[in-house]
Amino acid sequence: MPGLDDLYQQLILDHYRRPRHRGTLSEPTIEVDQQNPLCGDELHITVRIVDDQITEIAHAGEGCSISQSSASMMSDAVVGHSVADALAMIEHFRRVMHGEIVADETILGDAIALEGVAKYPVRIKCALLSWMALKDGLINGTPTAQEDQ
Amino acid sequence: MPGLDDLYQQLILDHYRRPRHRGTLSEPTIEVDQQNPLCGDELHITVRIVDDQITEIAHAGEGCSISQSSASMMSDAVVGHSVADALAMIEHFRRVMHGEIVADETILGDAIALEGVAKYPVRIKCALLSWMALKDGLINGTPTAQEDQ
Amino acid sequence: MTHAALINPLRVRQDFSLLAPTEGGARLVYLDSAATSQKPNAVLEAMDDYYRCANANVHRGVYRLAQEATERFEDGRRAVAELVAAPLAGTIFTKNATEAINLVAWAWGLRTLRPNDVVMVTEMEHHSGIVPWQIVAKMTGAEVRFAPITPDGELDHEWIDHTLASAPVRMVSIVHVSNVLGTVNPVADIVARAHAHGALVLVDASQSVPHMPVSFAGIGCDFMAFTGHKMLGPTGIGVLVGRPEILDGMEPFLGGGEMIADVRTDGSDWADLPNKFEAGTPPIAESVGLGAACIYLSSLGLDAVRAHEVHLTTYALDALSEIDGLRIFGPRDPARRGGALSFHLPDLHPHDIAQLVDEDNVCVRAGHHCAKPLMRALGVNATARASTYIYNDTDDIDALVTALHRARAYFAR
Amino acid sequence: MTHAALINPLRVRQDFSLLAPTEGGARLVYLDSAATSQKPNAVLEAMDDYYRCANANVHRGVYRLAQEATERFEDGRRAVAELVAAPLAGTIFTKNATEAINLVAWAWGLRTLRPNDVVMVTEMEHHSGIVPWQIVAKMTGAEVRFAPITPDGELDHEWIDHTLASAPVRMVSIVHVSNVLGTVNPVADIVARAHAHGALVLVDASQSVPHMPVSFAGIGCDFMAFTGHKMLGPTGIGVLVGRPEILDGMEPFLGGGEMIADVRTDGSDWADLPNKFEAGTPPIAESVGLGAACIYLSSLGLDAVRAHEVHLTTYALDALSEIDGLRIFGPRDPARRGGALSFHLPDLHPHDIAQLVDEDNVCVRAGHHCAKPLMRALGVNATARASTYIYNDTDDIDALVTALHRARAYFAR
Ligand SMILES: Cc1ncc(COP(=O)(O)O)c(C=O)c1O
Ligand SMILES: Cc1ncc(COP(=O)(O)O)c(C=O)c1O
Repeated sequence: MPGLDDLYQQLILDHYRRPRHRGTLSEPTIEVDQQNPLCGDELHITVRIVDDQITEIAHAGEGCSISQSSASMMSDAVVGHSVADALAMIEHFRRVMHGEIVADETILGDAIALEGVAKYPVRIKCALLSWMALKDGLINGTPTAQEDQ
Repeated sequence: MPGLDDLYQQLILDHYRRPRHRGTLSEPTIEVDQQNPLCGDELHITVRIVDDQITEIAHAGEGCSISQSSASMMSDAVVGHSVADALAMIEHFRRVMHGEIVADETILGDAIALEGVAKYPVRIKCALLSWMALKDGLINGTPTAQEDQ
Repeated sequence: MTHAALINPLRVRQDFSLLAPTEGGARLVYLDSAATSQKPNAVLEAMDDYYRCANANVHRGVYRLAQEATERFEDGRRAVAELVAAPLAGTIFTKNATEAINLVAWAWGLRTLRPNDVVMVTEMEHHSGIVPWQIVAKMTGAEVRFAPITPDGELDHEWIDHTLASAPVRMVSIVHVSNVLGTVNPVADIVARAHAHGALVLVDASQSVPHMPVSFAGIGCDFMAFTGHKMLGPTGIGVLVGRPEILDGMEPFLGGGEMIADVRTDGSDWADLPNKFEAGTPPIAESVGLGAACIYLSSLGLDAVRAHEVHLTTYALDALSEIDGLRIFGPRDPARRGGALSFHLPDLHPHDIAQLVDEDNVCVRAGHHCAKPLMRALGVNATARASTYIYNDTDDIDALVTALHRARAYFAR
Repeated sequence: MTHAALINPLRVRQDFSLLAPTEGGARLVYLDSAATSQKPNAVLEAMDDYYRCANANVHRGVYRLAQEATERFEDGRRAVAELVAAPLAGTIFTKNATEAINLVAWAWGLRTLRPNDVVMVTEMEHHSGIVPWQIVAKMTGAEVRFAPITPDGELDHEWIDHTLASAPVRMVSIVHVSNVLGTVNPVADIVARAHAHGALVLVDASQSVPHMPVSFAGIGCDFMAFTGHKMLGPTGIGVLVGRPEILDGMEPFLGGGEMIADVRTDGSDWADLPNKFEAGTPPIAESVGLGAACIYLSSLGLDAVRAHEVHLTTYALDALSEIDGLRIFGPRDPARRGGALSFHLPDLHPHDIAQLVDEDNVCVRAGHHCAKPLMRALGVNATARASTYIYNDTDDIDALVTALHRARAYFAR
């Protein structure tokens, strides 16, 4: 399906089939639940922060290939970074999804593979779900009902 | 305006310009106010009934040529008749207006001139206003908010 | 009216521009009519002709154009009332089925419900049959109780009878045909049981009126809601049918033009039915379009429409069952269900299914279908849903099956 | 945007099928645009194209057709928001202006008003700006007070200021341009005064948005309501603009699909703006049509539209004043009024006027124009009303004057 190869890149399918950082941390610093209002998918993110560094992160819950692989790539990207760096990455990713800027691989890592999602407006919410959950968690320590789009 | 000659018959204009039974009876047996919800015109009808006979009737208020002439013709038609006869006339007139039967001049008198109104759905309410007011008065002694159409 | 003729989808498709083959010969396999139907040319032409030849505001205009507009508008109402055997005075236009249910919740419920009164809904309701009651319950202190579903996607009738007998149920608000499970609920039967306990019944007929003969009088319910855009009609119009005796005793809902007999600075009087519940300029062109849709449906024959649905559903249940691991929700007997087929593939999320089969021009819906309590009861977040209508044929089902196989293969690459 | 070009009604009429001359050369003199406007081809074609090429339900569909439908639907919203300088998140589609005002009355008023709170309306409001407040006042114990009009058809601003200063006014609900008198109210000024006393302001812009540049931001009000069918758009759609901060803090109105973030059996969460206030399938094709109408209006230029209205009103005021005994209601200065011209002839009832001039293909409205409190203040039951728009020219006014003379002569026969 050549039309969809841009959306479903091998790297995405790979993260979907073998998600990194899958699970739930015990005694996390931050814990967030986020729902995709479009399809009802639920995501559970746990983060451990030590000295303002994200030392560990895990994601659980069900979702489509895009939301699951995105959670996996996001976790890969932010782990080991400071909270401020993670927030900057999230903002970068959000703007990429909204087609405002071109993705920077040095910032996003594998998540650069999600750039093609920007062309599928309905799926942007799927890709953003985990990033917005983390953002809420980092800022509020609590989830919000909706991603800010 | 040949198209309208059927609606605005000379007899109608005559009753409009020189309404019969215009005014308000003092100490009426029945008194009814009726409004035309289409245009806000208000009609005030007073009736005197003696031994089940309509001995006097009067109509006051503002209205269009159709509603005013109709009130005049209606008053002409029912005066001197029994309540039961008047109700039968009203029902006959109502059915004429709704195109269900052909008008009978022996029943309606001058009001037969209003037969052409049946072709103008919006004006039917105007023609019926006084008749429905009288009907309400005869049945309830009180007005209702709307004519039953 | 019985119609010997069956539906000929090939013939029917000629009336739908969107379903015509493209130059390359591809055509859209539209399997999302439970979300909204496509519109036949007759409906679009009726609306266009209204705007081009008869457009004026209705009800009060003396001039001929306004009379013509009023007649076409009211003809639409008559066609709707005839289609579902509803009293004309109780046939009220709303903007969609959702407003129709809200009208009852706000105009009847808010002024009638008392603390601890019970409104019974079901786990298989569309959100539009749930949220209005939750809002009004919160304001009145009433309670919303959900009739559970059985594992095979039917209502738990024992629970219903037990609750009717033991709780102060004032209203039963229930879907006729589920937009997710396809379940056809025995509404006439439920009405009789609810009435025996003094409860009113609102039937959400959004998924039944387009697809089968439905009689308001026959069901015997107090209110019935449905929506224009799912029954070949335009967006922007829905219908509430109510028993005139009940509507007459109710306070109005929206206030404004058209619904009044008199407005004074110290208060107002209401117009007669149905205008009392139609505030403001009504959906005029939409009534004209919906009227044309009703006539189109009647000319096909609702019995034939339903027979076609059963035929396609039978075929689809068989064809989909062949797919490895595919799970179908709802009743197995095609005679007991409507045309909405929800399913799950173990290795493909509904979103990905919908995205991938779209590549083969197959349109199916993915998500919670505005039925989250049902999703929870089924233990899933979302399903994929294929739903058929008069323009679909077995080729369309085959196309879906092929596309599902291709989607699987693609993801396994 | 300023447009040097004036409106050329002859050119404009080519876009309106209903206004084309018949074979005999006669044409419709449509002077009832205050009731509803005619629709340009561009609007009808946009809707038709939507149904024929992009029809699907919006928001949740993954497949491309549903995305296309969603885009066209949201493009309509964007066009509306741009036209009136409104925040996109606060631009809510309703079924008409009446529902828009009711939304505020029920969602804000019912949950906020307390006994003895005052809602200020005016004697020149349309019923849609009165009855919703009366209904909600009755339920909350609040009071509706009517700002009186002066003999020349302006608002009594002293009364307004005195009441704002002395009574607990929580809401001022006020018409921008009167549909009977034509009066253009100084709404930005009233907003400033009301805000100074802590009252919110809803502006009914049903008769202004179609006819002149209107800026939600510029007026500074909290809510603004208008309606699609009077501004070249279709029936079945209206608009409520609200300040997002206020809308965010409000409980929802209609409940159902689209307006939720989550629905549970024990309660629900609401979606973000504007969806929170748009329950059920929205008026999709109608948004497409209204968007096309906004673009059509912008391309003419609202300044030019307004200049044309002032030009025609000036001409009409002069021409009608020539008629013996004719009484015109509302301000005399064309710069201070809109295009609705209500009048009385001593010897001809409005109903008869409308009937008789229709014989000459002139469409005017007769009645109380959904403004009975105003009729009482003016001391009449009904008026005849001629109202102009972009497709009218001075020939149309001449046709009206000639028809009025003929009507008089006919009745004197
Ligand atoms: C000033 C005013 N407000 C409100 C309305 C109501 O508009 P709608 O009937 O489209 O709701 C109208 C139109 O009749 C109007 O002129
Ligand atoms: C069963 C059921 N009820 C109600 C609705 C709501 O219809 P609408 O969105 O037109 O108000 C739908 C459609 O989504 C439905 O399937």
